[in-house]
Amino acid sequence: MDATMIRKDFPTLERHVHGRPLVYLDSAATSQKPRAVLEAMQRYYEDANANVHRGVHALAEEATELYEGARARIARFVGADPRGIVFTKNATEAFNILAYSYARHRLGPGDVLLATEMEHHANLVPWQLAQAEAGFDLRYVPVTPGGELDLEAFEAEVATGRVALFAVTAMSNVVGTINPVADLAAAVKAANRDALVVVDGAQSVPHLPTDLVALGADMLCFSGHKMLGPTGVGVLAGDPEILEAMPPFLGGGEMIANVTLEGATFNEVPYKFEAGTPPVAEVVGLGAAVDYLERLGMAEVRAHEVALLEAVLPALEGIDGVSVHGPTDPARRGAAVSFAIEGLHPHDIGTIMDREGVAVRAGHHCAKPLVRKLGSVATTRASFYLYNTLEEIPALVDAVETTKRFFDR
Amino acid sequence: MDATMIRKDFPTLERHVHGRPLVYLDSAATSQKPRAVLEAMQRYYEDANANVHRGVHALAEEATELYEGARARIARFVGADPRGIVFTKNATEAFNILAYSYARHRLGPGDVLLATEMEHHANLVPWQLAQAEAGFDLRYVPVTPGGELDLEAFEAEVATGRVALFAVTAMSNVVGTINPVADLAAAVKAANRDALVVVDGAQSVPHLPTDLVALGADMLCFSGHKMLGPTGVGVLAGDPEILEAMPPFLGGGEMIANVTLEGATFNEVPYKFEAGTPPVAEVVGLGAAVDYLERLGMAEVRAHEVALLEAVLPALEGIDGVSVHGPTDPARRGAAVSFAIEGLHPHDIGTIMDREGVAVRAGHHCAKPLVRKLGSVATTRASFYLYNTLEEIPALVDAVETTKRFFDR
Amino acid sequence: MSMDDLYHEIILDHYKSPRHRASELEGAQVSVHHSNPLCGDELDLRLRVADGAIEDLAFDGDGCSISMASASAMGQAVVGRELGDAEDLAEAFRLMMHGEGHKREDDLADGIAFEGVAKFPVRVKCALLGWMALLDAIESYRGGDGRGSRDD
Amino acid sequence: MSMDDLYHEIILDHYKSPRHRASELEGAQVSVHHSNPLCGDELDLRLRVADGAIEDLAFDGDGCSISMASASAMGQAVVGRELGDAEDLAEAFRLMMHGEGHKREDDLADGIAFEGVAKFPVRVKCALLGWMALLDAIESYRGGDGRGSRDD
Ligand SMILES: Cc1ncc(COP(=O)(O)O)c(C=O)c1O
Ligand SMILES: Cc1ncc(COP(=O)(O)O)c(C=O)c1O
Repeated sequence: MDATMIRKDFPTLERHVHGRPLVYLDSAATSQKPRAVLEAMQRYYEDANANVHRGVHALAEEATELYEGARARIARFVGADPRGIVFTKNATEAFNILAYSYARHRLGPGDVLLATEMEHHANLVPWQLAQAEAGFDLRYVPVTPGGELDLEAFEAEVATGRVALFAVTAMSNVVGTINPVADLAAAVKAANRDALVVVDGAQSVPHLPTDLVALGADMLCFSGHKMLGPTGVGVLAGDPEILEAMPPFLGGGEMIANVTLEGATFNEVPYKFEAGTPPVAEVVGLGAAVDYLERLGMAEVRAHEVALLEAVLPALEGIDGVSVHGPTDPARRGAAVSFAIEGLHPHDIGTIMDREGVAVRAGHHCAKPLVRKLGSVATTRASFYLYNTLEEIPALVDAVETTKRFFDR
Repeated sequence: MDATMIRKDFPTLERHVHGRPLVYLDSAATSQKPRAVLEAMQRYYEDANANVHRGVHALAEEATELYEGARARIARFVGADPRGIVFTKNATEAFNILAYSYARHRLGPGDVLLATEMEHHANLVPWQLAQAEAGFDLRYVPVTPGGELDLEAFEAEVATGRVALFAVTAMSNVVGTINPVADLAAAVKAANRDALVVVDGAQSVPHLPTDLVALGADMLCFSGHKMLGPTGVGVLAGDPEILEAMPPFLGGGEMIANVTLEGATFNEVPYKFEAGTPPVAEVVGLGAAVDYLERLGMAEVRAHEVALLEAVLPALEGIDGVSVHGPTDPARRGAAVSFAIEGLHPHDIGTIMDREGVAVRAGHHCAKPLVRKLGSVATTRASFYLYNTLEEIPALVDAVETTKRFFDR
Repeated sequence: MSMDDLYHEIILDHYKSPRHRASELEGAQVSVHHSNPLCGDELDLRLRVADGAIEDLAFDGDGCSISMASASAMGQAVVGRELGDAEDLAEAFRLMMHGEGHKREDDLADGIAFEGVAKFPVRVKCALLGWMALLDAIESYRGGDGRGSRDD
Repeated sequence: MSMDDLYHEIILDHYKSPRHRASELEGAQVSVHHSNPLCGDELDLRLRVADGAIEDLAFDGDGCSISMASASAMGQAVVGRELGDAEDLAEAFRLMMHGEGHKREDDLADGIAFEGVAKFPVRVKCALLGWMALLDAIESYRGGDGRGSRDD
């Protein structure tokens, strides 16, 4: 995989900011989009644009084929049954479907919903809102100072036999940690036969080869915009039989079988959970993104990021006063790299680095409990993707040095 | 307004289907998109693409400005406070926010939720699902054989003083009827002081000048894709104070103020209802769509559609065996025109007309109760928009004639 | 792909002069209601079973020419058949509709005229409506509940 | 628009040597906690009011240089002022941050150094954090509940 060649597919990467070439290190927030994705959407709008599923005319048929064709390819990309691919507006909505249509109905007092301290708010707040109504116990696997799950504490929780739902991220968006999801899922199921395993794939699906079965996940939530796709589309991928047994969430067109004034019966999955006009162009775009990633090969993408990590981790640690959060072994982590500069606040760091053309993110990264656990209210995060090159690492290091100098005045 | 010139802005309208120039008469399902909208999104992706609100770097700032700038323009377009503009994935999600965060919490046994028989499933099913949990009475204003609301029955319902929520469409997507929303809203409020008036603007906002205050609506739901905008974005426009008082719906990032492991506090509106990464590019596209519509002027758009109706209604009625559903006076209706051909089923009609290049929709149009009330299980619907011309009407008439001949063999 | 592939003469004939179309069936043990959620087509099917075979059936409904004609042709093809045999024939029809093979062409009788529908994906559900109702009716009969309702 | 517009020397000075920064304030009648939900900045503010004026205040928190320096400069500007006057000054600062005017420049004292922050929209909330906490604290004092917590 040649990242220098790949960059040519991404118009945004040609940009300059504040007079300097853009070094985009914020892909964990959202990735840039290759031309192939933009063109697929453009073509859809210019050629086939029509509402799906309900039309007998040519455009409606073409739109439906494009939409359902993308569903099939996205399903294959994560090893799921197309009937178990529900398109949502983002990963967050996917978690909320599970919180409203599963947790609220199936969990109650005495049940434990086990999450972890490492989770993004999308994999925390929906459960908290459900808990307030359904009254189950919400418990958390603690995170070690090294940014990994405390496996002993996990085992103790699992051993109670009360875990009815286990929610865990496959990869931390703050500290990069790759969790041993398959092992965790197996341990949960061994001691809690009917527990639902929900995996947050928002960071892992864009960066690692993913197979639902190999993960041992019943449900996997992810977003299009972090994996070269457009905004406005996310995915709930899961076991269609479990989805079929769940009551509906959003009501409206498309998700019904029949409607009378008295009530409605519901369509089969995945349509039951796709109320209203779906994000047709966005799904087509995500289909093109998946094609792009498959052409490169997810194993290659991962190898490229490991190579970047092998260079960037020592480079950052080598700067006086800088420390990196999370696992130090590239094999155990993804390319979201949070770091601290002694005495400086991430918000200030982000602003100065931006002036140097280096786009990093500063803040709590929607994972306040984790960041607090790291002993802070914010971190500075540089996150890499397939279009980042080894040549950009010196720019990152220089920007950090400049920032330090600026505040040392 | 010169529709022939306007057509040049819409690439899809240059298409041929089955060897004939496309006559697109399915805008009530989804509209075509002008180049200006596609280009605004393209530009966003190529230039400013970044996640909004949380970044200190240049791209994130630009993306945030584009997103919030579009919010302000869309607010102005419907006469709303920007704080009362919540971006959703479609109109359907907007209704569901109200069903989950208002109806379920504020309505109970003894309260009446008054809807009408004319509603789209998006303005029916969410209330039915809420009713099953909250136990209020769900009642309907009947529709007359002429496709209008039965105002006497409406008044009787309103007079009970038990109406806690009134949900009505401003324009029917099946029979085109324009309802006297301002009068209805005033009548509801006069007899039911705290009632919430919810207006379905999915068909009216694209076709009529809209002002939230003039409508007397507390809440207005509409979709981007029917008003020249992209798929993947809808709007809940309403009174920010009412929204502020509602509990949150979807949980996740962006909608929180603070999150601990024990629970969360929530952001102010509109952010409280915008969980997760929003449809940034789609909102930017919808902003461009609104600019396009404002440049033309909504009064002009409406006048153009009235002119089309003045030609198409008599043209269809003039064909032997054809009858048009709904109001016959163009002043009382929009340009969604459902018609029947004696002895023929809409599905068959749609298929043959498609072969003639004329794209119409056949089915229940997600308004089964209304279509059933019209004495059928389906209608054929030709729906017009600003890019349709008087010259296309003969093509519609010819296609209807051809269809009749085909089945008269 | 012409209109005549879809609207084969035989189909139009069944549409205009449907066989086995009636709102009642004397001695029917089972009655099911199916509908197509996308286009709103509705169909009722009644079955009278004797000695493990379909002695007679009647359908009624509101739907397009394809769905009504297909139900009519189906009636002709399955009356007299044993339940298991009728199920097998329904599967043969389904495969044909999905372009996945041509089995038991002779047994399908006029049903074979629907072959061209496979080229019109949005109409495949129409052609299948009656056959899906049949499968459901047979299952209901076996289950002994005698009533069924499904939206395909 | 240079970095020095944002990080004015006076700001960096307040950041490095904050005034009125302490985790306690003797005799404080009111204490509020504010945070910025977007970046996570947190700030505690304590007020001691006497004769309708701010006799002393103390802030503490975890935040960027802009938010901490602004709270520090605010302390200098408002200690000794009557409550209504301090509120008016807060409004003057808010207007300056939104580029909507320059009022009471002299009274803002070092606060004037934050003028350039207006050009960095994402940092405006940082500069306002302390002032918003102040308004809230005054309101709490008047309401008499003595405790407040808000996320700006
Ligand atoms: C009147 C009316 N209401 C609501 C909707 C739902 O819109 P959407 O499918 O975009 O959510 C539609 C369109 O399908 C409509 O025509
Ligand atoms: C780990 C993780 N989970 C969930 C999400 C939520 O994704 P979205 O905002 O697209 O819904 C994100 C990204 O923000 C994430 O990084």
